[in-house]
Amino acid sequence: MNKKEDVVLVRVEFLGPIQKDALELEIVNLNELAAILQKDEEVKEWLDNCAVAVNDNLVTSLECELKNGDKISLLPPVCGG
Amino acid sequence: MNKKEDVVLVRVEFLGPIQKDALELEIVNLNELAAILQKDEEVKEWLDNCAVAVNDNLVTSLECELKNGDKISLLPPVCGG
Amino acid sequence: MSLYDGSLDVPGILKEWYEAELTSNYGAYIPFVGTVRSEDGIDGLSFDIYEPILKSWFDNWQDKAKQKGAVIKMAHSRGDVMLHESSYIAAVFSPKRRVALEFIDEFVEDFKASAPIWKYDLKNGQRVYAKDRSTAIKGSGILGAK
Amino acid sequence: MSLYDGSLDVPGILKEWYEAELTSNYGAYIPFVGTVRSEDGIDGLSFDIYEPILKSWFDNWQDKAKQKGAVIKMAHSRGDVMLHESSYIAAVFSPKRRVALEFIDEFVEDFKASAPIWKYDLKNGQRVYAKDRSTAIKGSGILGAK
Repeated sequence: MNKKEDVVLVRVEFLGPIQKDALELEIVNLNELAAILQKDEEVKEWLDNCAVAVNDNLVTSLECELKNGDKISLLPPVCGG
Repeated sequence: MNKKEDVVLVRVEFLGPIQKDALELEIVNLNELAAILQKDEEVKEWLDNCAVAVNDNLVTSLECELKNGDKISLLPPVCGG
Repeated sequence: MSLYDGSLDVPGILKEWYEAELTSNYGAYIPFVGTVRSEDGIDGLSFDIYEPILKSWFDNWQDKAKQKGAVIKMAHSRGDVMLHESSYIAAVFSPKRRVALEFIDEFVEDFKASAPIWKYDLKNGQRVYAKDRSTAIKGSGILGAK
Repeated sequence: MSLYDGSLDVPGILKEWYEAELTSNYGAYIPFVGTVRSEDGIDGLSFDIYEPILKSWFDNWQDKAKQKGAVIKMAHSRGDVMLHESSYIAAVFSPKRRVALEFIDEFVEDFKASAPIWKYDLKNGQRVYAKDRSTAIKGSGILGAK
């Protein structure tokens, strides 16, 4: 019974020095995202130092349900100025 | 036996808001100056809050011998900026 | 908050901000200007900015400033900024000096720790992420292996 | 250190100092600008300065700055400065931001407590010593009655 409107498609963007194109993923929470990215050789090394934003709001826990169309951003260590 | 060269003449200047002309005094130390100024109605009220400089160096004790030609300045409370 | 491509016109920006607040009755104006230093043989620096989060971070600070009767301004460069050019200006205006002196310090430090801006060294024609000088944003690491 | 009759040309002075140190390889430049606020119905402020002691006070701070690889600049007005005009600019240049942020704070506070400058309110055509806002220089009172 997979109705069309049940599909949760989110976009994951990698900011700054992380050399990786955005991903479109069908996931419903950040735990799923963590599991996927921990297997990604290009991104793995960044995860321990990356902040995460959902729709441009920083989140500090994985307990975050995702809705269709959400934008997730990974922010590696910063140095403005 | 008052030889001319024994005379110690100092100039006392009153800075900023103290409305008083400079004095020329024959004194050999700051204790004498304190005694004189404490009897001066115009200056008396300022003394507790005035800093004292001898030849443009701030001094923090009365134990200071004066030489002929010394310049003593009284500096009332400040507020630059 | 203003972002510019390339280096900042520091005298022009300091003047613009000063004149903009001239009759706002602020007694203290404290700009902080960051200029690219010659070190480690770099030719300059380069910056990436993620604007949406920078804007909300800045707006949050502006609210904090407002609560103390102060106002903050900020300018930053995007892209390349060469040696002895400036890439960053922050400024606080406040009625009294203590608020401004404390605010500029807190603001600049939090900017360094939190603003979503990435710095690269320009060296031998390469653009190299300044990893060692960068700071993980507070709360980082939630996606890492437990 | 520069003293001016009347108000300061803030944009001009900030620009002059910035350009003077452009290639000195300082990473941080922090000016503090003091502007006359409208309060208590004043028309402006007026200043007396005792230059010899101001100069030695400033030179002493310049030495302290030098020991930290920094440099200080200062401009102040003599005489009358009207509402929303500026009477004071201090600035620190240093290689790194922490030294400059701490130095500008310490310098401005000691300036307020120690610099031999007297402030008067200009009000109803009178020049009234700002006694309540003034601070006795450290070590004051030695001539007072015991």
